[in-house]
Amino acid sequence: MYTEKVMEHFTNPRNVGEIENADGVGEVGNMKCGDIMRIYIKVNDDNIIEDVKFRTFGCGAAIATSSVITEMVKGKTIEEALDITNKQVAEELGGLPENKMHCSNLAADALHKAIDSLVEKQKEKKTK
Amino acid sequence: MYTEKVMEHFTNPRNVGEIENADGVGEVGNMKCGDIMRIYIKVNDDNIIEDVKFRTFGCGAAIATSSVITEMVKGKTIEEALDITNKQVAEELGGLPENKMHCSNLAADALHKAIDSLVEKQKEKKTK
Amino acid sequence: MKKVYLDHAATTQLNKEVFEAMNPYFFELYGNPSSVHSFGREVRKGLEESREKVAKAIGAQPREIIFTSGGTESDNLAIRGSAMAQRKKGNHVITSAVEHHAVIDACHALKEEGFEITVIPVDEHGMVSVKDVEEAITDKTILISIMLANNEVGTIQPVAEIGKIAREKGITFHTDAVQAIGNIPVNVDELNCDLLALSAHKFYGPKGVGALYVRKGTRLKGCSFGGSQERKLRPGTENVPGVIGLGKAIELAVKDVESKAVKLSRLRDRLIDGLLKLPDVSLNGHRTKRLPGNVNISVQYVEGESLILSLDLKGIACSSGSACTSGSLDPSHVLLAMGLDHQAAHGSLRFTLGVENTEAEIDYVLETIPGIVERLRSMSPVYASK
Amino acid sequence: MKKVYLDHAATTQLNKEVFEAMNPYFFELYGNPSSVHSFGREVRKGLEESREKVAKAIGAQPREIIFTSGGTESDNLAIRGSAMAQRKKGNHVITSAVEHHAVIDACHALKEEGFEITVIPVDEHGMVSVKDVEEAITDKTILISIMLANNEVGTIQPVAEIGKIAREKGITFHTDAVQAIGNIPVNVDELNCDLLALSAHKFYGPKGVGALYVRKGTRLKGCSFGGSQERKLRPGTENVPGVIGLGKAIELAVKDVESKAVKLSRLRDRLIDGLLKLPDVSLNGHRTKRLPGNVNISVQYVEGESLILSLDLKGIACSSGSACTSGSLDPSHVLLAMGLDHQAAHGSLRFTLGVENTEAEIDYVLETIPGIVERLRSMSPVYASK
Ligand SMILES: Cc1ncc(COP(=O)(O)O)c(C=O)c1O
Ligand SMILES: Cc1ncc(COP(=O)(O)O)c(C=O)c1O
Repeated sequence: MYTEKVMEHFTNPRNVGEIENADGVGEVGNMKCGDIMRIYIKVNDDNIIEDVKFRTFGCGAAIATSSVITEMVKGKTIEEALDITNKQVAEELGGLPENKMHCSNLAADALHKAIDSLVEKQKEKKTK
Repeated sequence: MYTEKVMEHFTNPRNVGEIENADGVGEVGNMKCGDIMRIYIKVNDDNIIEDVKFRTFGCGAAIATSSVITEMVKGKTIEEALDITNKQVAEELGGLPENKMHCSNLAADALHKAIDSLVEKQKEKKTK
Repeated sequence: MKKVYLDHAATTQLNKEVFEAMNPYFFELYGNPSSVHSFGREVRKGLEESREKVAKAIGAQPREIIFTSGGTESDNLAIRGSAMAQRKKGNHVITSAVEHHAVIDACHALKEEGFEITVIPVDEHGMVSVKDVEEAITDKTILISIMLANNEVGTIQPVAEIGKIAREKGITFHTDAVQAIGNIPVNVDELNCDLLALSAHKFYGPKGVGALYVRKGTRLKGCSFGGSQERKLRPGTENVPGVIGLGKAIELAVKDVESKAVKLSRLRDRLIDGLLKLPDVSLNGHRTKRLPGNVNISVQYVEGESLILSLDLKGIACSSGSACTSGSLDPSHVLLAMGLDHQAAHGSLRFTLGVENTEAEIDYVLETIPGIVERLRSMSPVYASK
Repeated sequence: MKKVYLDHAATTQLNKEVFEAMNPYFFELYGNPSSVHSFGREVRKGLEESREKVAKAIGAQPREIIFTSGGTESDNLAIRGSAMAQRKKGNHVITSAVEHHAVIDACHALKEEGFEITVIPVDEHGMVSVKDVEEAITDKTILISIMLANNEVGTIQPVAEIGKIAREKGITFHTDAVQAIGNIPVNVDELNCDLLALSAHKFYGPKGVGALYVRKGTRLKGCSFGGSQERKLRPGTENVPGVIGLGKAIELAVKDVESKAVKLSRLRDRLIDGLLKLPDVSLNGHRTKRLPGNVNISVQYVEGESLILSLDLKGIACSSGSACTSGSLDPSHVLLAMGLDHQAAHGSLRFTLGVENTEAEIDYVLETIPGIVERLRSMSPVYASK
């Protein structure tokens, strides 16, 4: 069912937790479908992602995709991070079962939301 | 499928053949259903069946029922012979498979027809 | 690694004795039972002896047993076959909200043919009310289908009472006994049922073979077409070794069923009691009117598949009603029908015990699970924001 | 007593290698392939590997293979499933007069749902004419079903040509290849078919398992209801050992199929030539376009079942199209469709050869049969009055 890499991330997920005073937070999913992912990011002045953490309620795929995306984006600029797609996340894990491609593979969406919230905050700051 | 007794009669059928100048001949069945039985009888002056023979085109059950009925009627009066039913023939053989009860178990009918033809002939003789 | 199989409701290991019974039918006794020659006749004999065994195990006559390819086909044939046979009489079918998909989907498929389906709700324990069924009956009702024991939460339905009402009103009554055989006593006369479905692999028999009990006189139309096997109700060359295995398996399954149930209940209760000591864990299904081997809990704040995977990494096999394991996008319809919210449904875990399970295995589960729940909860945004 | 099995079209003995492949799936690998845990995952892997084997053997993609309980179910699903999926498009189905009952009865059952069936006749060799099929096509035609090789007389139909026409007109084309696999090369692209049925026990695989090939893009509606197995087209817990056996059996069956066919044809022709030396015996089916292992004769003046029983007493297993062995009140519809009269149909004998048969066995049949025919003829009123 799952690739070794999925199981490895599920067993030893990277960057679990929250970032206090995160620069951006994104959440996707809902309890109805059974997957909720929340991603926190912290960026430096060059908008490079310095720290990223996640919390996920969901299946093995949901946890593994959340974990692997935190690895993928650390050290990237937010522009680069925005280029990451759910499909790329699945590929990074060596593929996901077909029926997991939709609900449980939303980590990139959560990341984008986190970045959106960051951009929003930065705009607010500027206009202040 | 078939009882031992059926197989025994199928393997060693009694009284196969014809009786020349038989007193009665009865035939039932047709090629469409795949069973044709012909029974020949010879009676003495007391209307006791002295000899009986058969020829049958048909399955194991058809051959066995033909054979066993010749044994059953030999030495019986025609009245007694007329009392024999297809069901009794089947019972004499220790039973027949359900799907054989109808087409392939017509030996009693053939016998009755043979007796009918005998009675017919006797009537004709009398009226002559 | 230690392996603890606690998913007997999904399927069971083949019993060695059952396999021994099947074995000659792979090689020596390989004829087609429809053949006239000795190769066929010998096999026919075995097939009919197996039919007698199945009949005996549930208090039926051999002629009332139709062999099928499993529980799903038995349920489908019961429902579609009896509805189609009676469509001139009426077009109303009653079933429950907690049936297996093999029943509920077969009922819903009848709608396309002009049938109306009433789905009886259940209470918080997954129990159907006899009164609800009785009140749902109209003069168009031709079929009632209520399962004997639920596959997810193990709730045992008041089938005998429902069957009695159906009998009085002249309505065909089907019960899905797939999960019941071998776990509780099953007798078609005591249950007042006209149709009853069973599946061998749920009671240490082979996969891919089952049977439908059809009470003499019950109107049933075949749903498949071909040769004259199984009185034309289920054509196709018989799965001979499977059928032989079914016969042996059911013979063994009903032997000492009561004492096996006592043993299983004891293990079950040990597991339930231990699990309920965990915080925010609740039992699903009826506390006492449940299958002796069924344990179903909801673990708040975490999702079922990740629980299963984590337990699996420790050698423990169980299942869940979460969407990710249900084969559909929704969590278990059974748990939702019982009034569970989505979180509790997604966080459900089912352990189903078999005769070979031991106390030591149960204790191993109870030792293992707290750490797993804690770890997953620590990752959960729902738990964190509690 | 010497035993000579010449009824391979009815069923075959399980191949030992096939059994070895199945064996682990009875005990060690007993999980339910739908289960998330390791017991289930390991089994799922085997199941999918078997799907690849079946696909490869007929030149298909794994996703195009649906496992079923046998040839009958595969044929039923192909016909009913494709008709129901396309009922908005049209209501006309074309089939032939010599199909297996699993096809012909499934077609006729569609009439109740408003479909019209055209049954293409055959010539005296049991052959369908491509032109007849082409001419029967209307703008309402949604499905054509013509078998690849006939089970009674072994005639091989011009399926590739019929498939080509169907393809050009955008009509779904099904072929029943149950008797063909392992006897002649079968490739779904060369045959231009969209659906193809096969059954494991006809090629040394286990009984009770088969497959339906469904070309990508072919519209098909499931005919059974339940879980999400086989993409919901065929729900129910999989017959796992059976499916594994099917995969192994087809792999072996298609290996060296040409050289096996050469060997079989040689034996077949030896038997045919010997039998035709008997008085009033004729060959049924096509002399050359026939399955390498099929021999079908009519023996005038005697009935088939009594021939079979007599041969059986000498250890020879074969079959007949007589009413007494057909499971119905009529003799073989195939033989009648070929224009045989009732006597010739009732007196038909079919010998179907397998790779394990030897020349010595054929010679034994040829030595044995004259006495039997003579004895039965001597009892026959039809022969006597000749
Ligand atoms: C209650 C119930 N009914 C029907 C079925 C279907 O049985 P099978 O998978 O053997 O087709 C199952 C098992 O999956 C079941 O638990
Ligand atoms: C041509 C053909 N189609 C379909 C079938 C049905 O296959 P099964 O008996 O495996 O269901 C058979 C065998 O009986 C057959 O010979």
